[in-house]
Amino acid sequence: MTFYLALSVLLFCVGLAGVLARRHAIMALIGIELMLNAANINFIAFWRHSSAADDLSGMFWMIFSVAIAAAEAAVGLALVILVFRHRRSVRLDELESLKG
Amino acid sequence: MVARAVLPEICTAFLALLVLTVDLAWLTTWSESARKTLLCVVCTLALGIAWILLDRNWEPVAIPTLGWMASPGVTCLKGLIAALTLGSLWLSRESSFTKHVGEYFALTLLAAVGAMILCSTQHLILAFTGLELLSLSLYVLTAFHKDRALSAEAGLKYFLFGGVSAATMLYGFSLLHGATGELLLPKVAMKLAAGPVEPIAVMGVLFASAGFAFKISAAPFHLWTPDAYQGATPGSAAFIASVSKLASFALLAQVTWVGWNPAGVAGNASLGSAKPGWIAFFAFAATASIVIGNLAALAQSGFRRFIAYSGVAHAGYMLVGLIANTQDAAYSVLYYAVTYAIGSLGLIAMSAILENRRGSDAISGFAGWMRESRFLAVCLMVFLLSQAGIPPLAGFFAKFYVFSAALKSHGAPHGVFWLVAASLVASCVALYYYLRIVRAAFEARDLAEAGQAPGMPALWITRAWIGACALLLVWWGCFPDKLLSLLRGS
Amino acid sequence: MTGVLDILWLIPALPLLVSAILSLTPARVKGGAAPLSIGALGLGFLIACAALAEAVSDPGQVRAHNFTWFEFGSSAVKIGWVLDPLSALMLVMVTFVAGWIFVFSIGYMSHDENFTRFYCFLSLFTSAMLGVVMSNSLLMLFACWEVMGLASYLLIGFWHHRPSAAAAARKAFIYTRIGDIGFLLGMLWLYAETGTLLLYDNGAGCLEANALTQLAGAAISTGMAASTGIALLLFCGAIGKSGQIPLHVWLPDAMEGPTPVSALIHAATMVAAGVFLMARIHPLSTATASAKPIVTATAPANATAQSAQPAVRMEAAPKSQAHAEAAAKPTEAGGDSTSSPTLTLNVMAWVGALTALLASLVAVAQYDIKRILAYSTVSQLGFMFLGLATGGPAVGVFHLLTHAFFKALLFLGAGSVIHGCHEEQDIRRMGGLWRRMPATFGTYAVGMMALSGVPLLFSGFWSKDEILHSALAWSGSKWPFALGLVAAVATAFYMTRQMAYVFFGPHRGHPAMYEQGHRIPVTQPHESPMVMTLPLGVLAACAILLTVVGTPMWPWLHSVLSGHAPEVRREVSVGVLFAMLISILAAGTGFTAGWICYMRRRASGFNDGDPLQTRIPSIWRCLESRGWIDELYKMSFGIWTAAAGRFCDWLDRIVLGGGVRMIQNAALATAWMGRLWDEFFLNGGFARGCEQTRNSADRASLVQNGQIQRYLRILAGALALVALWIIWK
Amino acid sequence: MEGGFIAMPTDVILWILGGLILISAVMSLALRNLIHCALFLMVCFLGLAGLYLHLNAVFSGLVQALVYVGAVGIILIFAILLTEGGGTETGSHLGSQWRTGIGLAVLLAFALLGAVSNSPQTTQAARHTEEPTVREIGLKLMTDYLLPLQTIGLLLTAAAIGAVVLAMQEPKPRKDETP
Repeated sequence: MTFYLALSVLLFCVGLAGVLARRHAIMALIGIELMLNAANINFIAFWRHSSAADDLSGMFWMIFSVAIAAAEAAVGLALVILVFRHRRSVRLDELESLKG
Repeated sequence: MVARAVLPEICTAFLALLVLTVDLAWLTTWSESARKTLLCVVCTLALGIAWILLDRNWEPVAIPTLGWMASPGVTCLKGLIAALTLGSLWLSRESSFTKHVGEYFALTLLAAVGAMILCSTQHLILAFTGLELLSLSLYVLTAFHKDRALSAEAGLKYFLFGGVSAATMLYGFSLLHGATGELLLPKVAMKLAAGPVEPIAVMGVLFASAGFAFKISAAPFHLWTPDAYQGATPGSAAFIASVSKLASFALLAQVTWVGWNPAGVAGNASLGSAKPGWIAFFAFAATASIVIGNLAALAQSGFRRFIAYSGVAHAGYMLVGLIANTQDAAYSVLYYAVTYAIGSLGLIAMSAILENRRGSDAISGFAGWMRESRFLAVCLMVFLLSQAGIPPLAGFFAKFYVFSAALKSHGAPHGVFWLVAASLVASCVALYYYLRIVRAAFEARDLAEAGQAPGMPALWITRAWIGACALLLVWWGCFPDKLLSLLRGS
Repeated sequence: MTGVLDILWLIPALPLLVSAILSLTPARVKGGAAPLSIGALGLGFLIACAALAEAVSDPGQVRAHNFTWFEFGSSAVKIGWVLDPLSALMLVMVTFVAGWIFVFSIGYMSHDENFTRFYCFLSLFTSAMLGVVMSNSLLMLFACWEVMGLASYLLIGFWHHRPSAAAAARKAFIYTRIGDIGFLLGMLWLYAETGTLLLYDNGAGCLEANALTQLAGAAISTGMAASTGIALLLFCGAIGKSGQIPLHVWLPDAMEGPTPVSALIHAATMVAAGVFLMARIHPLSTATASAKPIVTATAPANATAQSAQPAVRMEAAPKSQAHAEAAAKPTEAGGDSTSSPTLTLNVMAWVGALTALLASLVAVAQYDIKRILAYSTVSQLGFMFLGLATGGPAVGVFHLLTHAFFKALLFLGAGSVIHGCHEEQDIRRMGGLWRRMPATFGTYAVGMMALSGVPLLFSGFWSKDEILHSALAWSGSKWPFALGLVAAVATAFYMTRQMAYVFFGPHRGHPAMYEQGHRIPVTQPHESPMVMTLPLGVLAACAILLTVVGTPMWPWLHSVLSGHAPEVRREVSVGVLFAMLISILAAGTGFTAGWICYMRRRASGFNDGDPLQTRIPSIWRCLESRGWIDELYKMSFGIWTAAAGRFCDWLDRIVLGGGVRMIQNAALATAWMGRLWDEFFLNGGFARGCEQTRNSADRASLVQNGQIQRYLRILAGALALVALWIIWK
Repeated sequence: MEGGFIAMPTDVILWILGGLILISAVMSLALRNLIHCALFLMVCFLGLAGLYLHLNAVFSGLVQALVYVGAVGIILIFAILLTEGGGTETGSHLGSQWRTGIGLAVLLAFALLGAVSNSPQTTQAARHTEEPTVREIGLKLMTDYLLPLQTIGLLLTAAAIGAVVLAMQEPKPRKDETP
């Protein structure tokens, strides 16, 4: 069990590090996807180790989160493309018209 | 019975699809404003008729397996959400920004469905999907002004911040799920109270709280707020500021009061040191919000960003009520959220008029407002003073309820006392910046010098919404229990 | 029987209605404003008189009319109004004095283009004050209190084209808000402890025996009883509103408004509200754990304790048992008794005495006719608090009432002088006016003698004498009495000085008036019209007539305020006579000194130095700059800000990295907060404040640099820090 | 499977899968070429799918493979092609304060690992070895999870509308307000 949890922790933090360190918007998106996947590992692991026999809640969490992740990816990429049309670049550190 | 409990959501969702179909099928050749007007009328009529036909005298319905809970009070809250949604839809007529009117309306209404779901769910998966429905629609709505680079930038920033927060929140839920194995808030509370709280449960609660802090824009998770408000069109900004905040607070109140209450299960108040760490976290967030929100609001020269920062401060005040964690406090936070949402809708409508009139949303543009439209100036004053918490207005009672509920709680009297004291001191600072705008509006300004004719180019319908909001704030200020009994459903 | 009680709400409602009507009236229509406002107040006055008659008929009874305003949680928040001698007297006084001020304004403001708006604000202001006076719930009281603050903001800044007026208005608003935080906290605390904000509610109110015992018993962590804490917090509100040290600086600036407004603020309303509040909650400030306080509707007063000791007349309605015991002692002073006053009373007495002294000294060195009166108000308010603390509500409120009349009189007189001298406010430019403005001179003289306490004939003498007496007999300390005594001397002195400058000696008009070699000024001072002198006359008469209700022979007011029937006393104790002698001596000293300094050696020209200035220049300078209080605030907060700034620089240099940057920003925010306070405490330079705020906020909002990844770093940093803290706690 | 900071699973396949997931995740974020990143991400997703299959969650594994590898991965590659063209970033591919970012992530990892290693729950043995049938899952979806399912439907609708509206090339592009 600890193995899965540790794995998910590491995956979550790798994703977070990617979001924080990479300049490219799509890479940030990839990071977010990894973070969501980290949660999924937990859900499946907890489902497998759950005490109630007919408890499928972990499974359903995972299914719904996958759907949400897909929707998020679609919207996020559309936004990235939109920004790219305006600026011809999707470097995150160049997005600073809004501040103060 | 079940149908009645989810009727508002079903109506709104169907309306969204209907509007989309109608627009795409028949209206594509019309002008943008005509389409907006027609769709606004359709939405208003549909929601209005639904509201009139709705039976409001029934016993509360709880469907435990679905984690659904509805009552006349909750339905009233949803009615308020519908009304605020309509307000922001009508407000979208103030500016021209898109050719995809049907999509805009459909997305706004779908977001409203998400917001309504948040009001009555006690199911963690449903709560998360509802939150995401709301958030995803909002990201798109923020970026909807496709010709504006600022709008796209705001949308992307909002999305990235929200995406990270959502992932954090989901991770928190996964840990919480692992520690408790439950999906329904009451059962989660029971599990949390049953034994010593495990570290992963604490972490889960903490991560989920961070996600909530993003939704309610509490510092230091507030950083998206000013950018999103500034970049979005007035209608979207109004929706974010009013509906999204209101629904998020409704959910958060539910979660903290029902799900994470350390003493939630009768007879087991002895959790002591093992209580989940969200109280400490929210105390931290509340303090930070109050300080940062008020200070930054003081420094703003743009009205939209000003609204955003003052909203951060208000989130801090509301968190003080949540920390108290009593039933009364939960209701008082709802009350606060409602008055805040109404005030924000009004203020953003003002900012829309300001931008149309002066070309920018600089606060200095309010000079001479009084001369140009007495009605708008007085309404502006009502909104600002209500947000500032001056007694005869609803905003004062919101603060009064929240703070007195906080002081009455017996969880951590001293800590809460200091928090309340700090809030009051901060609200004194806040008063200063609110008054600054009021004074600007009432100052004389030479119109000829500014090269502008008297009269304010605001649609009468916008004026009507503004007037209605101001009237509500005054009315609920004079009779505060009206709103409270509405929310309680009595 | 309950007839008057049922229509009592009309008293504030009428002016409110008038104000609403006037706010909708276009500015062109000037005709109806004054008659309407005055009519509403007149009607209110009649009702108040009826209410007074009823209250006096059975002074021990507190009649309250409560109703539920709204439900909150399990408990309902009720509001209502109360009719007891205190509120009835205040109602009569406020409607009467404000009514005459309204009349006076007809003349004074006749040329102003915003005449209607002025009456609109005045009515709103008065209505709020009336609401404060009669409300039976702290919540309602607070609401009216805030409305009054808002109205005063509008009125002080009425001539908003003057920068100084706008600054003064903001200063007044902010300073009183500082006090109000205390008020609000105290109120919330009280609500949390007792669950009610009603003052009197058939035994369930928070000023009645049950709640008081509970409050006095409940101790908080510092060892203070809850009642003490609450009373002190409420006192903060009173300090702000009534301009006591250290929040007094707004009051002298508040005279930037039109003179009738000053009269209203300084006499009948606003500042009186603070004193009134403390009188209202007096049971709370005397509540001690051992002694059960005796002021309720159910137990009509402590008549036994009082009648057992007829000789101690001036002990004036001891409301706590501590005082009742003190009074019951045969040693007539009652001072060195066994029980000492509560902490609240101590604080109140010291604050009051210090304010009285400091403000009266500062008043000696001012040249602006209204500013002198303003400082005099601060000083007299100090006297009132001293009286409240040492002698109970009756003593303080008596002075409040008499002061309302003669201070209104003085301000209106000053207004008349200013009007007559063509908006001249500097007393060095006046002089010799007694011949040109006889009516103003006569009434002003009455007011002046009442204020400085000329014996026997003037109301001010009796009320002040009573305060001095009770301070002398106070069991706490003798120092407040000494301070008060010096203040009384100074009062007589500065009033003599003012009279000498304004009304005697040659006229020293402004140089601009002597145009092209004319020997006499082009424009002469002139007497004001009838509509302005009539109110002066009426108020002057009242300042004298009010004497009859408060002499030791027939202390009607005390008896009524302390809840029992008035009766005539035949014997007057030695202590009373002694105190009277002392206060006569004090006034006499002041007059004589003033006479020597100013009357014998009259100033003949504008540039003649003040006699005191030539003799003791160093002290004079201190007083002239108002004790350097404003500068003191500036200095102390400035130093703090600079230190915080240096600390931030240091942080900036040695600490790098995103997570810790938060701390730096917090520190910056602190520094900036300090600067903000600095600006608030400064001389009202708010325009400059905004500028500085903007600059420092640029530093403070470094966080929001538009970089989404910085936002995310802050998010992650906060999360990581809290997570680490929770795990390894 | 008890005790220790990270308990040692006896199963070698688990170690291999875990290693694969982590390494490909790191690679997908560390590489300069965006297309390579996306490909590694798909490897990571596949590894996760394998992990789920290994845990007897066949349905989840299939969902993971279909949705993530099939849908999300493909969209990502499209987006990369649409925005960057070639795929390789010019200039630094790391933000200016990337060290701080990674440091914060490491800090958070420490906190979480601390929590995870102290959790008593983590020593429970596996109970679920039976795989739920698709029919079971479908029934549950239509009863207990009806409302979330509906919501997801709306969510996907909203996302589809939003993505189409935002990404659609307008017929007549007007001039930018802020060039």
